[in-house]
Amino acid sequence: MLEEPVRILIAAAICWLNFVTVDLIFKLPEKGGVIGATAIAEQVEATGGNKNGGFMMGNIVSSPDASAGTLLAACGVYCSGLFGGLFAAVLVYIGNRICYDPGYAGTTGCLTATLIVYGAVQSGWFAASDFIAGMVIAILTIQGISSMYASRLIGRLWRIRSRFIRAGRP
Amino acid sequence: MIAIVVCAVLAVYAGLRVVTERNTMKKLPFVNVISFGVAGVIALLLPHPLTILAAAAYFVGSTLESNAIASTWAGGMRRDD
Amino acid sequence: MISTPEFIAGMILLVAGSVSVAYARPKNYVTRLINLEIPAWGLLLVMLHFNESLALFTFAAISVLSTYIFVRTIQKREGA
Amino acid sequence: MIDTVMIACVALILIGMAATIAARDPFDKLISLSVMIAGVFPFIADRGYLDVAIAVALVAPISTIFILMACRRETA
Repeated sequence: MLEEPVRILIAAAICWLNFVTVDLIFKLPEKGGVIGATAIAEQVEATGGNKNGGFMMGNIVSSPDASAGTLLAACGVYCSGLFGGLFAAVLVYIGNRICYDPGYAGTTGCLTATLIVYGAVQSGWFAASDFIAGMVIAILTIQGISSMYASRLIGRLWRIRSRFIRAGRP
Repeated sequence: MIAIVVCAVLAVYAGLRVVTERNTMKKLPFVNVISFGVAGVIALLLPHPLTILAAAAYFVGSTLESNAIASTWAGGMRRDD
Repeated sequence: MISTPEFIAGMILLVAGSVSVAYARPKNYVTRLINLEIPAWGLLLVMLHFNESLALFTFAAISVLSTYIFVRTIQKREGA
Repeated sequence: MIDTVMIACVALILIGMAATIAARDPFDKLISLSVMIAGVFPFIADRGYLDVAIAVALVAPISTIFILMACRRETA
């Protein structure tokens, strides 16, 4: 087992890849799900950011998506094993329904994160508490450092994703 | 041991950013970081099967609050009188 | 053992919140209503220090109910 | 509870309180109030009252929504 700060940083990278991939697959940067997300996107764009990145930031703020699913799955695995992660997926689905959202992104992100975290704990390289701290660091890089640069980064990723889907399906 | 300190310190950092940000709508992402950190602190404080329900209830409640504030600020909910 | 952090923080919230309700800066009802939430959470922290679990439940429910009644009263008065 | 976490939660409560008193706009005051509420929850969970934490976490947003009804009436 590695030292604890190194493990937390590696877990942060894994969590970042997980939730950004799931959010991009479920097209969160395409449009604002609720009207509050659209307002946040307009304010981010007015201060020099990208509009699609602003849509994704607004969607993360105003309903529990894959990032919340990753955090709660890590909490569930930390508290009560594999069953806790699956129970967290049910809770994320109910929370999405409360916030007027279809809730596929959150549930899918929670299930994949449960598999990843449980596998990492079973392999003996990580502890489940590393993934909780890693997810907090991962969400800090999207929402907490600078909204301008984070939204431009997500906008660039969204451009790659949208080109990929037009080639596949018109 | 280090994990819970990381969660708490990042929550305080986001709190300071909320206070110093001027634009009302751009405060809400930092509030989201605070609720992630506090949910992590709640889950790491005592490992009990009911803790996951408490963390999820706090997170969903905080998200619903941000959603209501944002949509009221944007004038989304129409009054019917 | 009177000096737990819950008790100290709760007392600070009670005193500062009460003063801010009394001398609200934009002098309208909404400001006073939002400032009234601060001593409510301070009282909850003080109850937590004395391990009053049932009081916490009752107080949380009654706080929301009183907020609803205050909001309805304010709307009635401003509409008339 | 570890001392650093305890100091961080007290700091979160005091920051939220000061910002709530100092802000002028109702929406800014509500956002600062949610910062203050976030600092209260680790103390409830640390005492072991998880049922109280769940109940308070589900009840606190309803209070904010009621206040928003008054804000909307005033600003419109």
